[in-house]
Amino acid sequence: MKYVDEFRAGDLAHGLAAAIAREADPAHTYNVMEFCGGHTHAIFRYGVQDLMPANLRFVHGPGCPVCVLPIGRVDNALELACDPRVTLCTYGDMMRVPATGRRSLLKAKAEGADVRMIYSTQDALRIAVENPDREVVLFAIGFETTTPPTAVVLKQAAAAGLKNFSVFCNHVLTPAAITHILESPEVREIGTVAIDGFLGPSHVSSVIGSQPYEFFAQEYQRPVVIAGFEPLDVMQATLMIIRQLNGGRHEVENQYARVVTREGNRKAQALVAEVFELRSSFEWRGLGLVPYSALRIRPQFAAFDAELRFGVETKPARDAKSCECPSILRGAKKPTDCKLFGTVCTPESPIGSCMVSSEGACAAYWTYGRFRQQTRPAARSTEAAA
Amino acid sequence: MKYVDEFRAGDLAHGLAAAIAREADPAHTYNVMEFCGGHTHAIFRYGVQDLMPANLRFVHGPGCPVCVLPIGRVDNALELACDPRVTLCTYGDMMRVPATGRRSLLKAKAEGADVRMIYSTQDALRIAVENPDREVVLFAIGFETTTPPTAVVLKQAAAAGLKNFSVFCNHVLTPAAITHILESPEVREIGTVAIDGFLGPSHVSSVIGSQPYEFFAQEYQRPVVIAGFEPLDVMQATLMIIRQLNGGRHEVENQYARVVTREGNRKAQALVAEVFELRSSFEWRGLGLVPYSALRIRPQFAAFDAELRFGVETKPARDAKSCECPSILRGAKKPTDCKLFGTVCTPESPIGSCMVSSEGACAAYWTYGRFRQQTRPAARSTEAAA
Amino acid sequence: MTAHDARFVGGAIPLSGSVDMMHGSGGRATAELVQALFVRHFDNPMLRAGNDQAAFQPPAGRLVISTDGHVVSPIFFPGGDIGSLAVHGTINDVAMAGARPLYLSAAFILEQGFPLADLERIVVSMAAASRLAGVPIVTGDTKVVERGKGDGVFITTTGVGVVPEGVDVSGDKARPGDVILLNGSIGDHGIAILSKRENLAFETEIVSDSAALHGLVADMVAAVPGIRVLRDPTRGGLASTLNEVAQQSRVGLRLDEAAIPMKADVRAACELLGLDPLYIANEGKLIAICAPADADRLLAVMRAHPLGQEAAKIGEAVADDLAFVQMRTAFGGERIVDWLAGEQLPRIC
Amino acid sequence: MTAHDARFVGGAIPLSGSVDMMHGSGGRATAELVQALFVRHFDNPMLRAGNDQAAFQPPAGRLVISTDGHVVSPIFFPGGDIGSLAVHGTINDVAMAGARPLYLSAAFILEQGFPLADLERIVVSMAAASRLAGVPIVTGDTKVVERGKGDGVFITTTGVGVVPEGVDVSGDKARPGDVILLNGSIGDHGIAILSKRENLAFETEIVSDSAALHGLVADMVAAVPGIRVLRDPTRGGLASTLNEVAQQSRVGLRLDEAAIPMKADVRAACELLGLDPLYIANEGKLIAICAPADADRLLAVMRAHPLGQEAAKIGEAVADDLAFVQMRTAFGGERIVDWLAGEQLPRIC
Amino acid sequence: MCLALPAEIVSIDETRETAVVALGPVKKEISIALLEEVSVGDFVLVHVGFALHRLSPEEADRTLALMREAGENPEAEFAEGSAP
Amino acid sequence: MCLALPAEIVSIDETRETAVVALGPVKKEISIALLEEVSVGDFVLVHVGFALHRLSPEEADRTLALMREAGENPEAEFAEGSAP
Ligand code: SF4
Ligand code: SF4
Ligand SMILES: [Mg+2]
Ligand SMILES: [Mg+2]
Ligand SMILES: [Mg+2]
Ligand SMILES: [Mg+2]
Ligand SMILES: [Mg+2]
Ligand SMILES: [Mg+2]
Ligand SMILES: [Mg+2]
Ligand SMILES: [Mg+2]
Ligand SMILES: [Mg+2]
Ligand SMILES: [Mg+2]
Repeated sequence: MKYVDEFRAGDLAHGLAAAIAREADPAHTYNVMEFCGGHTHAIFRYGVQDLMPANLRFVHGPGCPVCVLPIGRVDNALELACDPRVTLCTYGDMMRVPATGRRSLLKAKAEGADVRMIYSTQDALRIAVENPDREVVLFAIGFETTTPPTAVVLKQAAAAGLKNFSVFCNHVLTPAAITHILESPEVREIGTVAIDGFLGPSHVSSVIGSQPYEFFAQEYQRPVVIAGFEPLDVMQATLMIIRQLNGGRHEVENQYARVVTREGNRKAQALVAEVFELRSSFEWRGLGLVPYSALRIRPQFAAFDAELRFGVETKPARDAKSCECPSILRGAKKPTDCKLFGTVCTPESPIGSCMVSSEGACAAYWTYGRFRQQTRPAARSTEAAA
Repeated sequence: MKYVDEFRAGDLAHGLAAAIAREADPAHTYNVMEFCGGHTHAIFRYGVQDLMPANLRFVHGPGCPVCVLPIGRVDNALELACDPRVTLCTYGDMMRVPATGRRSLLKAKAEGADVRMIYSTQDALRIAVENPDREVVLFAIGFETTTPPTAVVLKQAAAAGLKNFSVFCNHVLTPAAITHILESPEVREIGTVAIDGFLGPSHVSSVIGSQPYEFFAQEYQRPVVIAGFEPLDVMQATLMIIRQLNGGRHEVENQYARVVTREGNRKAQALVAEVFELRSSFEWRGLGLVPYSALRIRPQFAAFDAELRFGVETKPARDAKSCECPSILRGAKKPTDCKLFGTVCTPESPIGSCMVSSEGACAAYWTYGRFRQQTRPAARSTEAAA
Repeated sequence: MTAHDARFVGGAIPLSGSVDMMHGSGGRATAELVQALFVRHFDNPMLRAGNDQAAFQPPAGRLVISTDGHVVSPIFFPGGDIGSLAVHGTINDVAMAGARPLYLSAAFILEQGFPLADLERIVVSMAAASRLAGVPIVTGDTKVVERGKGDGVFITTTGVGVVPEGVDVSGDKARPGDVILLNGSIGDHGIAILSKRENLAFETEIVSDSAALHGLVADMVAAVPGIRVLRDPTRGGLASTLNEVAQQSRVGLRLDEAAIPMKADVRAACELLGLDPLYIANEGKLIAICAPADADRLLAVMRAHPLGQEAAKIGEAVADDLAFVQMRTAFGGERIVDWLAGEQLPRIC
Repeated sequence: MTAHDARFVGGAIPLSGSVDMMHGSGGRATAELVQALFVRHFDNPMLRAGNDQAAFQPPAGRLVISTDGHVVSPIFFPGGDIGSLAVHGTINDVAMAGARPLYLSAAFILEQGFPLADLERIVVSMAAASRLAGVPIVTGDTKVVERGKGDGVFITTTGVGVVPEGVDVSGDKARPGDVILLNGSIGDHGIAILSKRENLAFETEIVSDSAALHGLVADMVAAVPGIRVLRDPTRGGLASTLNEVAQQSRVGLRLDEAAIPMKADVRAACELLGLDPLYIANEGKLIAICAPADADRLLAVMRAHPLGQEAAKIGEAVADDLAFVQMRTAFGGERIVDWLAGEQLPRIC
Repeated sequence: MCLALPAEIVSIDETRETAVVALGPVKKEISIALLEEVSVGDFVLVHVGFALHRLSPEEADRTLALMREAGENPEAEFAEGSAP
Repeated sequence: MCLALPAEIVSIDETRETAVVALGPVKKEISIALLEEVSVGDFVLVHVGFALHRLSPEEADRTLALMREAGENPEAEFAEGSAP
C-alpha cells in the first residue's frame, strides 16, 4: 500500500533507532507524551518501545475519542437506545464502552435495544431515510476528524427536511485537552508530572492544521512535533523532540508534512463552524471538566439536536474508585500500577476508560506489551526498568 | 370426561346402528346433510359411516366457519396483516386458509407480518393493552358461537376507551345459509340435489336455540334434527330423521336437549344485537352471495370497526376454477370427483375451501376416510357404492 | 504460576449477565465459557483434552450415528428442559437401531442476551442426564448469534453407538402379521409443552416423558435379538412415525385405538384444544415391531422395565400396497390415521 | 401403484415458496422435504434407508468425532456458502486429529420464511462438497423455528473419522524447539465475508479459502507420522488458535510476522476497517507443529499439495511458563499476540 | 364447527366474570360473561374460552336412556320431552 | 485515534460528491464533501468514509529521504521545509 508500507520499513527503523540512541543524552530522561491513541497503538503493535533507549519513555496520553467520553454521556446514549422509538447509530468502537453499572450499548443491544453499528455518518442518514417510522439518532463522538463528517450529515438532513433524524453530539477538541493536562489542578494532587515533549496529533491536525499548537508550545515551553501514525513517523518525530530538547528549543514542528499543513482543511473547518458552537465546559473521562473543549449543535440546527428532542440530561456519574486512569493519562502511573489491571479489568470486561478501546493505554499494554519483564528479563524497555 | 365419554361409547353405537339398519327402508335412499363440520368430523374420525346401512348417505354441508369465508375477505385480512402498524389476531384455524395466489396468513407471518394466533378474543384485547404502540386488529370469524365472544370484547374495549383495538368482523349466520342451499339458483345449474333431511347445528343452536329452524322445516318440508357432535349424537339424530321420513314428518326435533333449548342463550343474543346489525348480503365461499347471512358492527361501535378504520374494500376474488366445492357443499359431488383432490389440493396445500380446515368435507375425506374402496373392497359404505 | 502471574494472564471473564457476541468470537471469552460451563459440568477426559474433536477406541461391532437439533420452546418445561431433552433425544435415536450409545457431541447456538444463569442451568441438566445415562458428552461447539436471530438456545447433539452382534433393526423390516408394541402413554411431552405456552395456558399435572430409552432397548434386544423395527414417536407423534414405518416397509399398519395407553390429562387437553393425541410429540416412548411369536416375550420384558410398565400391544402389520395406517376406533368404526398434515394448530372448529 | 392410487397417497407438496412451520412438524411435509432435498441430493444408501440413524462397519483404528454449528452471515459469500462451509468445517476438525473422515451428519435449523430455492442451492452445494471430499452425509435432522427466532438457516455437522496407525496428534504435544508451519495465506475467509456485509461493503477479489483439508493432512501424516499438533485457525484467527495450543502444551510460541503469508487484499481491508489479520477467520488453513528434524520434510509435502503451495514456517515453540504467544514484527520490534479479546469490531480509532 | 366441550365449574371470580373449569383432570380459566347465572358444580359448554350455555344433567341422562332403549327395544319411539 | 489511511482516487461522482478510492487492491466508495477539489490519481486521507485531506507525494518523499538520511548520517539536521 503506497504511502503506508514505506513508513513501516524495518530497515529504516534501525537507522532511526541508531540515531535516537546516539543523540539521546544518557544523562537525561526523555518523557515523551504521545497524546493520540493512534501513536500508542503504533508503539505497541510494532514494538517501537523495543527500539528505544532505556532513558526514553513514552507516556500514553488521553487521545482516544472513545476513552475520553464521560460515563454520564454514555449513560445518556444508553437511555436513548432503550427508548423503544429510537434506533441509535454509532461507530463500532463505542459499542463496548462501559457506562454506569458496567452496562454498555452492546449489552443494551443484546437486551433488545435497536443499536446499529455504522462505518460512516452517511449510513445513519440512510437508515433514517429507509425507516421513516423510527427515530434515528446518531450518537456522534470523536475529535476534529469525525466532527466534519457529522457536520456534513447534519446539513444533508436539514436540506432533505428529514423529520426522524437527530444527532447526540459529543465532539471534543484536542488542543484544549492537551493544555489541560499540564494546567489542571488535579496534576498537583497526583504529583510531579515530568512530560518533556509531545507527539502532536496527526489526523486531527490534517483538519485543524498545526497552528493551534503554537500557543501551547510557547506558553508551556514544551516541544510539540506533529507526527504520523506509522511507526517510522513516531520514531522520526521522537528524534525531532530529542533534538529540540537537546537544543533547548520548544517549537511546533511537523513531521507529518505529507498530510498536515499549518492551516489545515479550511472547507472542513468552515462546515464545522457553521453547524457547531463551543461548549463552555465539557467533562473528559479521566480528566474531569475541561473548559472550551467540546462542541454543541448551533440553534439553527436545533431541530436535529437529540439533546433537545429527547430532553437529554447528563447526570454526574463516577468512574470506578480504584481505576488509575486519571494518573495514567497524565503520565504519573503505568497500567500495571493499577490493582484492577488484568484481574477485574480486561478488554473483555473493561472498568476504566484506558481499557476500553485498543488505543487506550491499559488496553494496548494488555494486548501487546504486558509482561515483557517476565518473558524477557533483560531490561531494555522502560517498563522493565521502572 | 363427564358428558363426553358417555356419548362415544361403542356398545351403545352398536345398538343404534342395529336400530338404524332395521328402520331404514331398503327401498329408499336416505340423503342426510350434516350442515356442520363438527358432524362431518365426528362421522369420519369415529368411522360412523361404517356403521350405517348402504342406503344412508351423509352429504357434507358448508358448516365450517373457516371454509365459508370468501377469498376476498381473506385477502383483506392479509392486507391488514401486512400493514406495518398492525398486529393481526385470529384463531389458529384461519392461519392456513388460502387467499388469492395461494397466499395465507401463515405465509404472511413467515414473511414478517405480525400475526398472532389467539385462543380467545380476550387474548386479542390483552395484546392491545400490552402494546399501546401497535394497531391490534381482531380478525373475527365464525358462526353464532364465536360472535358473542367478539361482542363481549368489543364492549370491553369501548368501556376501557382503547384507542388501538379494532375488529374486522366476518361473523355469519347459519339459518340463512341452510335455507340458501335449497333455494339458490346455482342448485339448478348443478342438477337435482336430493337432500332428504338435515342434522342441525349443535353448538350454534346453544346460542340461537332451535326455533330459527322451524320456518325452514315447514317451508322446505324437510326434517331438521339438532344433533350433538359426539358420534352417538349423530347416530341417534340420524335415526330420528329416518323415523321422520318414514313417518312423512318434517319437524324440528332436538336430539341435543342437554344443551340446546328452543330459545337459546338470551343474554348472548342481546349482546350480539347490541353490538352487531345484519348485512343485507354476504358472500360465502362455495355458495356465493347469501342474503342477510352476516353481521357487521353497529355505528355506535364504529370506532372499533377495522373496516372503517383501515378503509377495507373487499374486491371480488375467484376460487380456483376446477375446485368442485360448490357442488360438494350442495351434495351434488363427492370430494373424489374433483380432479385436484389429493394431487394439487391437499391439507398441506389446499386449493378450495373444503380442504382448508379438518372439518371441510375434502379434508375430512382425505384425512380419515379416503380409499376405503381400495383397502376394503367389500362395499359397505356409500362411497364405495357410488 | 505465582499469584502475580495469574493477574497478567487475565482474570476470569465474569460469568454473570448474559450471552454476549464475544462468547462466540473464538477468543478468550469463548475459551473461558467453554471451560467454566461445558468442561466443568460435562467433565470427562476427552473434553478436558481441549481439542476440536474427541478420539476413542470403538468396541467391536457395527456403529451407528444419529443427530438431532433441539429448538423447544419454552426452554424449561415440566419434566425437563432443552438440555435433558437434547441428551435423551439423541440417545434414543441411537438406541432405535438396537444400539448401545457410547458418546455424545453437543453444538450450542446461543442468542445474544440469553441469561448465562439459564445456560448454566441447562448445562447442569445435560450433565446430569448424560451421567445418569452413562453416555458422556465428549466434544462440542458454541456459536453466538445476534439478538433476534436465534431463540435463546438451540442444541444439536450427535451420538455414536454400537450395535450388539446379531441385532439388525430397521424401519423397512416390518412384515404382515407382525405385532406393534408401545412402551407407554402417548402425548405427555407435547401436552406438557403446550400447557406452558402463553395464550394456551391450562393447568395439568402432566410432565414430559423425556427419558433415555437405551436401557429399555438393551433389555429388549437381549430378550428378542430378532426385533424388526424400533422407533421413537417424537414430533409428528405416533401417527407420523407409524406412517414412516409403513412406507419404509411397504406394509399397512392397523391400530386398535382402545389399546393405546393415554393419560386422562392428555385426552382432556387435546379435546380442549382440538388436537389429536396421535399427532402429539413424545420423548420417552418407542414403538417396537416384532414377529408374532416374539410379541409376548417382548411385552413381558418391556413391562419389567421402569420405562415400559404400561407397555401394550397396539396393533399389527397387514399386507397393503398403499401402506396405509388405519385404526379401529374405540367407538367401533374404522379410520385412516394419516401423516400429520401441515402442523397441528389449536383450533376452534 | 397405478396413477389413480398415487393420487390418493398424496400429491407432492410444492417445493416452491418458502420454509413453513409444517416443514418441521414431523408430518408429511417434513418427510417430503427430506426426500426432495436431502435424500435426493446427498444420495447415499444409508440416507435412503430412511432411519433416524446411520449404521456402518468402522475400519480398524481409533475413531474421532467432532461437531460444529454453522451460523455464517451472509449465507452465500464469495468462495462458498453455509453448506460447503458446514461440510469443510467438520471434515477439517476431524482431520486435525490426523484422521481420515468417514461420514458426516447434518442437522438443519430453518427459519420460517426462508426461501426454499436458497435452501436447495445450499443443499446442492453441500452435496457437491461432500462428494468432492469423498465424505458422505449419512444422517440428518430438520427443525423449523418461527420467523424472528432464527436467521435463515443454521447447519450443525458432525463427523466421524479414523486415525491411521501410529498417528497421535493433540494440542498438548508442542515442545520447546518445535517448528510451526502454516499451509497458506491468512484472513481470506473472514475478509470475503466482511466484504459482503451491509455498511462495510468494499470491493475485493478475495474469496473464502473454505476447503476440505483432509487430503493435505493425509499426505502430511503419511510423511511425518510423528506430527505433534494440527489445528485449523478458524474464528478467532491464527492468534486465538495459537494461544489455545500454547495453553494446552504449556509452551510459548514465537511467530515471525514477515513469514506469515497474507494476500494484499486482506492486508488492505484490515487496514481500512482497523482489524488485525491475525484474528480474522480462516476456513481452509491449518497450523502444524512438528519436531525441528521433521520440519523441512513436512514443509515439502505441504507445498506439494494444491492446498499447501504457499506453506511456510512461521515460528517456533519456546519454553515459557506463562504460555504467551509472541511475535517479532516485520518492523523489527516484538509484541504479544494475545487471544482475541471480545469480538473484533470495525473501528474508527 | 365450533369446537366446544362440557366442563365443570370449580370456582368463580364474580368481579372479573371468569371461572375456572375442569375438563377431567385439566383446569382452565374461561369467561362467564355470556351466562346469566352459574354456580360451582354446574357443567357448561366451553367454546373459545367462553361458557356458551349450561348443560342439563337431566337431559343428558334422558338422551342416554333413549339411546340405550333404541338399541334394546327396536320399536321404542323417542320421548316427547326431547322435541324442541 | 482516528484511524485513517491514504488511498488513491480512481473515479469521482461529482453530483453525489463521492469517489471510489483504491487502497492497494481494495476499492471503496467514500464521500469527498470535505475537499475543495480533488482529481483522479490524487491520494487522500480516508477516515470514517470521508476524505479529510489530500496527501502530498512530494512531502512524503522528502520525509522518507530525511528518515534515510538520519540513519546514514547521524549528524544531519531536518530540512527547514518540514517545519510548519
Ligand atoms: S486497568 Fe482498568 S481500572 Fe485500572 S487504570 Fe486501566 S482502565 Fe482503569
Ligand atoms: S379437493 Fe380441493 S379443489 Fe377439489 S373440491 Fe375439494 S377443496 Fe376444492
Ligand atoms: Mg436423529
Ligand atoms: Mg430424534
Ligand atoms: Mg427418532
Ligand atoms: Mg468448533
Ligand atoms: Mg428472539
Ligand atoms: Mg468441531
Ligand atoms: Mg471447527
Ligand atoms: Mg478447529
Ligand atoms: Mg431427527
Ligand atoms: Mg431473522
